[in-house]
Amino acid sequence: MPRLPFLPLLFTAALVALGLTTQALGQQNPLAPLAAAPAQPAIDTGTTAWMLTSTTLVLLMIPGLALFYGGLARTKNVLGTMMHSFVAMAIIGVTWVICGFAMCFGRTQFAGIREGKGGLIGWDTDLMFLKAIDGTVGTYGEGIPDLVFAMFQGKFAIITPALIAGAFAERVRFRGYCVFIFLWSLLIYCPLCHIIWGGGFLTGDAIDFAGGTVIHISAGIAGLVAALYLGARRGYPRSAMHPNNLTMVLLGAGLLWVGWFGFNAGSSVSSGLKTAQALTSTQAAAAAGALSWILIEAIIHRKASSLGLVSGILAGLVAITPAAGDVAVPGALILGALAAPLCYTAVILKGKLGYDDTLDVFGIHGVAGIFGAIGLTFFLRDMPQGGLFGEAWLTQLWYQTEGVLISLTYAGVVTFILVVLVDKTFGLRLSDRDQEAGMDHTLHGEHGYGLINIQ
Amino acid sequence: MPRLPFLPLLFTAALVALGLTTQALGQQNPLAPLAAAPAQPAIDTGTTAWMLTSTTLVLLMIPGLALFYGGLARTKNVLGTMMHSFVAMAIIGVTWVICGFAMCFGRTQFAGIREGKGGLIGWDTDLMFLKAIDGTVGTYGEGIPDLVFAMFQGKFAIITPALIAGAFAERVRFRGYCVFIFLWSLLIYCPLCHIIWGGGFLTGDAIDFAGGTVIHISAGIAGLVAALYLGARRGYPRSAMHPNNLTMVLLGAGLLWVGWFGFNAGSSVSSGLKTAQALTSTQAAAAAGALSWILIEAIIHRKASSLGLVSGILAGLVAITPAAGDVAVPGALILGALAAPLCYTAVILKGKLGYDDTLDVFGIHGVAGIFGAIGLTFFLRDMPQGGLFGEAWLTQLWYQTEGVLISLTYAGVVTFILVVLVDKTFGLRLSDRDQEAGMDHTLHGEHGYGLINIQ
Amino acid sequence: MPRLPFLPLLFTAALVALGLTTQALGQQNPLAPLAAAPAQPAIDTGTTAWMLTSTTLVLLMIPGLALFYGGLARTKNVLGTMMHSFVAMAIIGVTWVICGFAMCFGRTQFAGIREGKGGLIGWDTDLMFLKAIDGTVGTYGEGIPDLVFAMFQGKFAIITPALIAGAFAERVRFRGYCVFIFLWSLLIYCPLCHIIWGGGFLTGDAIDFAGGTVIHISAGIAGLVAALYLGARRGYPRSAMHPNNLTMVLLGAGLLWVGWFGFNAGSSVSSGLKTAQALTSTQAAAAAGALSWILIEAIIHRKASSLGLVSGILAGLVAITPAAGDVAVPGALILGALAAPLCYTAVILKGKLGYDDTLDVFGIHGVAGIFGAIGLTFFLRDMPQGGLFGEAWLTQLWYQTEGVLISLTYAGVVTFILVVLVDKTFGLRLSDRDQEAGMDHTLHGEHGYGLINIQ
Amino acid sequence: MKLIVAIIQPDKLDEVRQALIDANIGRVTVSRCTGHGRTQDIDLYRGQEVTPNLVPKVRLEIAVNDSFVENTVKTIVNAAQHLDPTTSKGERGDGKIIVLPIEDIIRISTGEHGNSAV
Amino acid sequence: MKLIVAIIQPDKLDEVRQALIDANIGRVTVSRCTGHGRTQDIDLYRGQEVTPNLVPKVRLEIAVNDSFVENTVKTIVNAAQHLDPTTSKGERGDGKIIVLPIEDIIRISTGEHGNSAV
Amino acid sequence: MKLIVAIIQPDKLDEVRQALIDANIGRVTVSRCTGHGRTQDIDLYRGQEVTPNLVPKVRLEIAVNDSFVENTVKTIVNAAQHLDPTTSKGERGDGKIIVLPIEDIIRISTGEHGNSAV
Ligand SMILES: Nc1ncnc2c1ncn2[C@@H]1O[C@H](COP(=O)(O)OP(=O)(O)O)[C@@H](O)[C@H]1O
Ligand SMILES: Nc1ncnc2c1ncn2[C@@H]1O[C@H](COP(=O)(O)OP(=O)(O)O)[C@@H](O)[C@H]1O
Ligand SMILES: Nc1ncnc2c1ncn2[C@@H]1O[C@H](COP(=O)(O)OP(=O)(O)O)[C@@H](O)[C@H]1O
Repeated sequence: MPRLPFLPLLFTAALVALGLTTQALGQQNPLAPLAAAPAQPAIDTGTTAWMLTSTTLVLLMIPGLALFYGGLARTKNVLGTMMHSFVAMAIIGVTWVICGFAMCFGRTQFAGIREGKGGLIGWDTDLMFLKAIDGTVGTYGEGIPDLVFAMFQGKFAIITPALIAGAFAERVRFRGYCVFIFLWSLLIYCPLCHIIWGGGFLTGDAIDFAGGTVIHISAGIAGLVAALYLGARRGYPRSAMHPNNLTMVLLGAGLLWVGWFGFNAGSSVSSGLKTAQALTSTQAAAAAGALSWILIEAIIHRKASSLGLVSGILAGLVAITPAAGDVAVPGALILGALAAPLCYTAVILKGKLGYDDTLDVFGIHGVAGIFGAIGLTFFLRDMPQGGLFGEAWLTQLWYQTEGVLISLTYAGVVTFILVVLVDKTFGLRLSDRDQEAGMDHTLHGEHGYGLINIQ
Repeated sequence: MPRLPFLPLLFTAALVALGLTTQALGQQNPLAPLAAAPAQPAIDTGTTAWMLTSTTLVLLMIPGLALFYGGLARTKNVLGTMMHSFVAMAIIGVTWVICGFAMCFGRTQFAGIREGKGGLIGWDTDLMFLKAIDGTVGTYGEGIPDLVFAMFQGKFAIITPALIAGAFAERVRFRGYCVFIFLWSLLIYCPLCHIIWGGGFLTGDAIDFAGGTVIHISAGIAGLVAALYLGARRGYPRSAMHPNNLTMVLLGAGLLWVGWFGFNAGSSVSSGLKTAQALTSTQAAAAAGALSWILIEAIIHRKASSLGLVSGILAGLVAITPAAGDVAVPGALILGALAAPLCYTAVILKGKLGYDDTLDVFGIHGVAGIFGAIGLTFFLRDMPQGGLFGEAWLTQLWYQTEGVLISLTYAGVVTFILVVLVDKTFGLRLSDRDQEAGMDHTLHGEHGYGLINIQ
Repeated sequence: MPRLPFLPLLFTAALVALGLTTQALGQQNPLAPLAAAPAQPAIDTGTTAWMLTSTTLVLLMIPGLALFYGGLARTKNVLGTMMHSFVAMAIIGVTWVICGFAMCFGRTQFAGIREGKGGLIGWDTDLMFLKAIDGTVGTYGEGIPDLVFAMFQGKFAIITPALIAGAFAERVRFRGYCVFIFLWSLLIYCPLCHIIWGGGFLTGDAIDFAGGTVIHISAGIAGLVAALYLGARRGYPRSAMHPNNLTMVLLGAGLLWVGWFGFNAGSSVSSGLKTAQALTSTQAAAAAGALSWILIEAIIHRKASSLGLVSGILAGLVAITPAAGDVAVPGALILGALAAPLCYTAVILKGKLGYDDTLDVFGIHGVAGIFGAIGLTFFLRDMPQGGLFGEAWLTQLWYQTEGVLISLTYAGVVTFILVVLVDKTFGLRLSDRDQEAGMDHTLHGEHGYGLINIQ
Repeated sequence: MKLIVAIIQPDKLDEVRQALIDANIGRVTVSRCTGHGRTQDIDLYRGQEVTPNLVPKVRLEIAVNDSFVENTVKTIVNAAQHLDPTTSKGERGDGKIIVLPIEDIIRISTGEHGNSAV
Repeated sequence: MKLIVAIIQPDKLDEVRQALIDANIGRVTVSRCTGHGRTQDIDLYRGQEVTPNLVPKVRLEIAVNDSFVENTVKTIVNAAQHLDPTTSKGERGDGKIIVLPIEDIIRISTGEHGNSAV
Repeated sequence: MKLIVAIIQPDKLDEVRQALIDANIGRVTVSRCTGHGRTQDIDLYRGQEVTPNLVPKVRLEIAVNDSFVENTVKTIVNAAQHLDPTTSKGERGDGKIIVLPIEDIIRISTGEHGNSAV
């Protein structure tokens, strides 16, 4: 720690230097003047208010996810597992403003894979550090400052890699994990996001209201691939591994549900009818999912577990995500109600196949995501010309399937490469001995619950 | 589990079938076209934004309540108790969109009990699945999509039965409980809600800004009745029963306070002056309640307990609920400050009378609710013509009392019938042996805190 | 408890009496009529919605802080520590509406210390009980009811004293603490708030977007002074004192981050560009702070602790608070990234100096606050005429320093007087024996976790 | 003097303590433990049945004078059995009682020791 | 060799450990327990006073060679008493010390056993 | 009959239990404890290294018939050591095993006692 005392000294220096650079850079910012200029579109304070709120709600999902995953881990791994979500806030939080946003919503590159369609990835040097949109309004959503949109989208970019973590929880090294999500976010999330939302070649075709394809399917498959490559936790499945704190899991699920309102309703990038419809179907699907899961458990085991209930909530929420704004209540109820048994089966199958997708990221996010993305076509509020099984409908069905397949293959393949790469270089799998001792102590030098010891 | 593998197969079938039906139903939806039509009233994005936020905040109260109740239960019942709140989200979440809303806010039925007044319950087949309001705006609140109002109200419908659960916590069977709240919501909540808010025969007379009568009084009395019928928990009061986790209780109370802002301020169904006034009085009353409760404890026991503080918060919040938008700061402070000692006395009395209202649902929600509903008349911002004790005032006082009495008797009587019914048919009271073993294990096959065991 | 049974009787009496008085007072309220009058400025529902939301989000920070501090305390003090935050809600919640707001935002008093500048404290008898603004709009922010502004500001007044508590956690008597924060809020917070925001002699000069100077610096120095005066906890630093529940700390940090969006973005008292910019820089700085803290730990200890991560988040958030709306992304990243090592050093130094600022209130809030308040000048979005090191800039730099110094000296000195006073009169330091037994049991008659005992 | 260590099912704790008090054996030390014997206790995890390796139990320690031993043991056995009406026996998992010899007991408050300190 | 089991008040843990270390008895095993003796410890629950049936205690286990027994016991007794100045005695609830005979001790790290392993 | 009390490192619990089962010693009671010996286990607290006074450990209790004692002890020692390849010894902190004499064992479910009840 000798280097510490010097820090303060370095500061003034650093500050001045950095201050000057930033200012310098600021100068040549072409759009900066706009910030002041009244020329630009008027702001709709209402829509802005809701988008700000949504952004906050989605941020709330990160601690929510941390609790959800953390509570399911074993006592010795609770902090390590929660860290997986929190560190995503730190890493992606930084990369997103630096270049992530530019890669997702910048001018589309490599266009022309399909005539008249966009390309594979976005880019705009001016968008680095969100400089170009620092003062602009209405580019990405009517009446809202572009920064709000950037922040809202940023939360999605943060939560997606955090979701993956559940698949290889309790057996991954922290350093490797950090490198992994950093790369994953740039190499997988950004392209997918651009392709489907940001002007890429599927934008406008595949319906993905709030990220079933971009977020849940990609995270699900990534988790599966990583879990398979890393292999099972030490002692799995021989020794039973108990959730260390189910109350935490329930709270986490509650926060996720709450945040999901921002997630789905916010994706309308408005504060009106679509927003209301998205929120309604989200609520309906979540409730239906929960109900149908506990019913299944009640039938099969004559018991309804709390973990089952919240798994049902999640299944419902994931299934409705791509559909939120586009299906009415009945559709939402059905999608939610059917997603639960589907995920239930997936989880049971996992058990039979014997691989260790620790917290069922694929079993829930992957499966429900795929189901939602394709199932939504059956319940569209505005059925394409010709109705169910009409031509237009079939095209739509194909678009959906295409989106799913592309997301599955692209995310699957690249994830595999990444996992191998990171494991060989930085090391991803945690040694058996460290697994025994627990991540909290070996990786973070902490213990989650001081309270269960005397001091 | 043989039936499981077949599930996937059933799906495509199910989807197609259901898809077709929904579409078919969709056709004959008279109002559907409206969805697109520009004819309808303009949306106020600001008000919509706040109502969406309020809806989300009230949803946050469910996990809040789960933590509050769960933390007060014993370790072996923590999950079972939390499930009472969560399963309400699942059950009522579904029934509400199917028929609950229609029963509360549909065209009033059996009108004419009082000349010129509405009836006992609402109904509108078109409102089932919220079909009729899927695309409409401004019917229930100026400038907001009707779905938002439906969702906001839905949260109230969810939390009310969940409140009751506290009264018979730790000794009720899960299955019976589910059936109970399902019926309770349809047979008690919906009529009351319609009578006082939805156009029923008291609508417009009794002041109930955010649900003192509809929600807290009805839940309070229902809890009392159920608790009396089911009898005390095994070992009560002989063996002391400790809250398993007071930190959870505090967090729960915090979330409840936060959510209550949506609950009360949202009830103005606007985003303006009334909203601000409601939020202000809510804040003032909660603080005053908390303060006065710990002062009492300090005087009597020379100690101020954290449970006391949060009980005071709750007392204050409940008392202000019916009054929120209609009393100014001084009134709010007084109502909150007086509610605490009143509830305090009620809890002590319970102890003396020896019945087992486990978490004091009546002692807090019932008592404070009644006090608020009647007490508010003394502090109305817009005093009726003639001021305090004037004629108009006395009429108002009578209206309030009437509302309280109706809610007490109706909810009380019907609850009793329900409890007996459910107990005889599905079984409501948990056997002594299962109580000993704990709800978590016997009913849900889980343990709340894996962490206190070794694995 | 003989006095209890009488309570109910006292009520009707009390109600009538109080009812009459309030009404009487209400009469002579000059502004009350305004409430109805249409003359007043129109309400912007969007801005109002966001300000209501912000108010709610800042309220969420109180339980967040309670969890954060509570989790870091030892098991026997967890409730006592959480109570420090909760009781602030109760006490300041009441005083604020009675007189706090009047003292901060009332007509400025003792003006003329500086020509053309405001005075030291505000006052307006009409503002007591927020009477004068009960129905007014737009006085403090365009298009929003004044009550909303009052409530938003009230939350700041609540959280500031709660922050201090961390400095002398685990060794302070509850009664003394209550008196202390009551006086502190009136004698220190209100004047500072008025001086810098409410029209006092620094208003308009020093940039303090969301309260770096008013809140974090004053709380930080107050904590330091109190900690030094009260001395270390029994056994510190000899026996290691473990956080009782780090999962609680993480959740708390999560809620703080979420709430901080309301805290900073809400401080723009609008729902537009500034709001978006504030939210963006908040997000960026928090992420940067977290990242840089764990990098430092990784370098020095080859481990990254979860407490380190959240400390980094806090450091970043505090540093950006005074700057939120006024610096762009690069500046935010830099401020956050530099705040972490600075606080890190401060914490290490504390260890070396050996004083017991239990939860590093000064080390984090004080240090990061000072750094932010001064550092922001280097990254201003709208550089004063002449740019960095220009004359205008230097003046600004001086204003900032002045604000910091005034806040440090004023808060420091008065706090010292207060602490001595309260300690001598009511008693502030907890006796060694009570420290051994734990605050929860001795002061509150409770135990945080029933679950770790058998019953 | 003997130290009687009894490992019982958590749900029987109240009954056992009551029984002991009735047999005026007031003093006892209780602690959580998890045990492995023949007990079965199945948990659910996302629809799968899981059999934990260790089952929660409660551990009682009672120091008594020799004359009390037999009575204490009998009391515990009776109270701790999940009596199965058919076979008048308890269930598996009902637990064990272990009796250990004590050399001396000291009451901290007074410092006195031996039988009187029990 | 003897196993000294001491049940003390939680708030005395630090003092007792310090005292033991000073009497260079470094090795000890500590665990939570809840006990029932004559202790009174009243809790508040919504304004009512509640007397828990079981009170939190701490349990120390110390294996020592015979020569150390007396000294260890004395150390604990002195450190664990909530001394009441008037009567130079401790309080009720201060706890108990139970001394058990040990047949053998094995140090896992080395496998050595007997006195040297203590 | 003897009561074997073993204090081991938490991370070895699974291995030890497996080893015991393989040596068909199925019945065991486990509980958490924190211990103080020569173990070192450093924590981080806001960038400072902290050495806790007590380290988490796990406590096993196994009642066995005399004939089993030696075998049981050997099994535990082997399984509980963090073997250091160079010196074929375990680490500090690996723990202790204490053997206590038992006077009698009673199986609650049946009431039978003595060796058959172990
Ligand atoms: N020999 C033993 N040594 C240690 N603990 C034991 C032993 N036998 C039983 N136990 C404890 O008693 C609990 C109940 O055991 P149980 O299954 O009733 O024993 P049995 O199978 O002999 O009836 C077990 O979980 C274990 O904790
Ligand atoms: N005979 C006993 N057997 C087991 N534990 C005991 C016994 N006597 C005392 N204890 C333990 O010691 C703790 C303190 O007991 P205490 O009330 O001081 O005993 P006494 O009343 O004999 O002074 C009790 O809570 C209990 O846990
Ligand atoms: N004499 C003893 N009495 C009680 N517990 C002991 C004793 N010796 C060791 N232990 C327990 O065993 C654990 C591991 O001890 P360890 O450091 O391996 O002992 P040693 O230093 O003799 O190898 C300690 O943390 C403590 O809990």
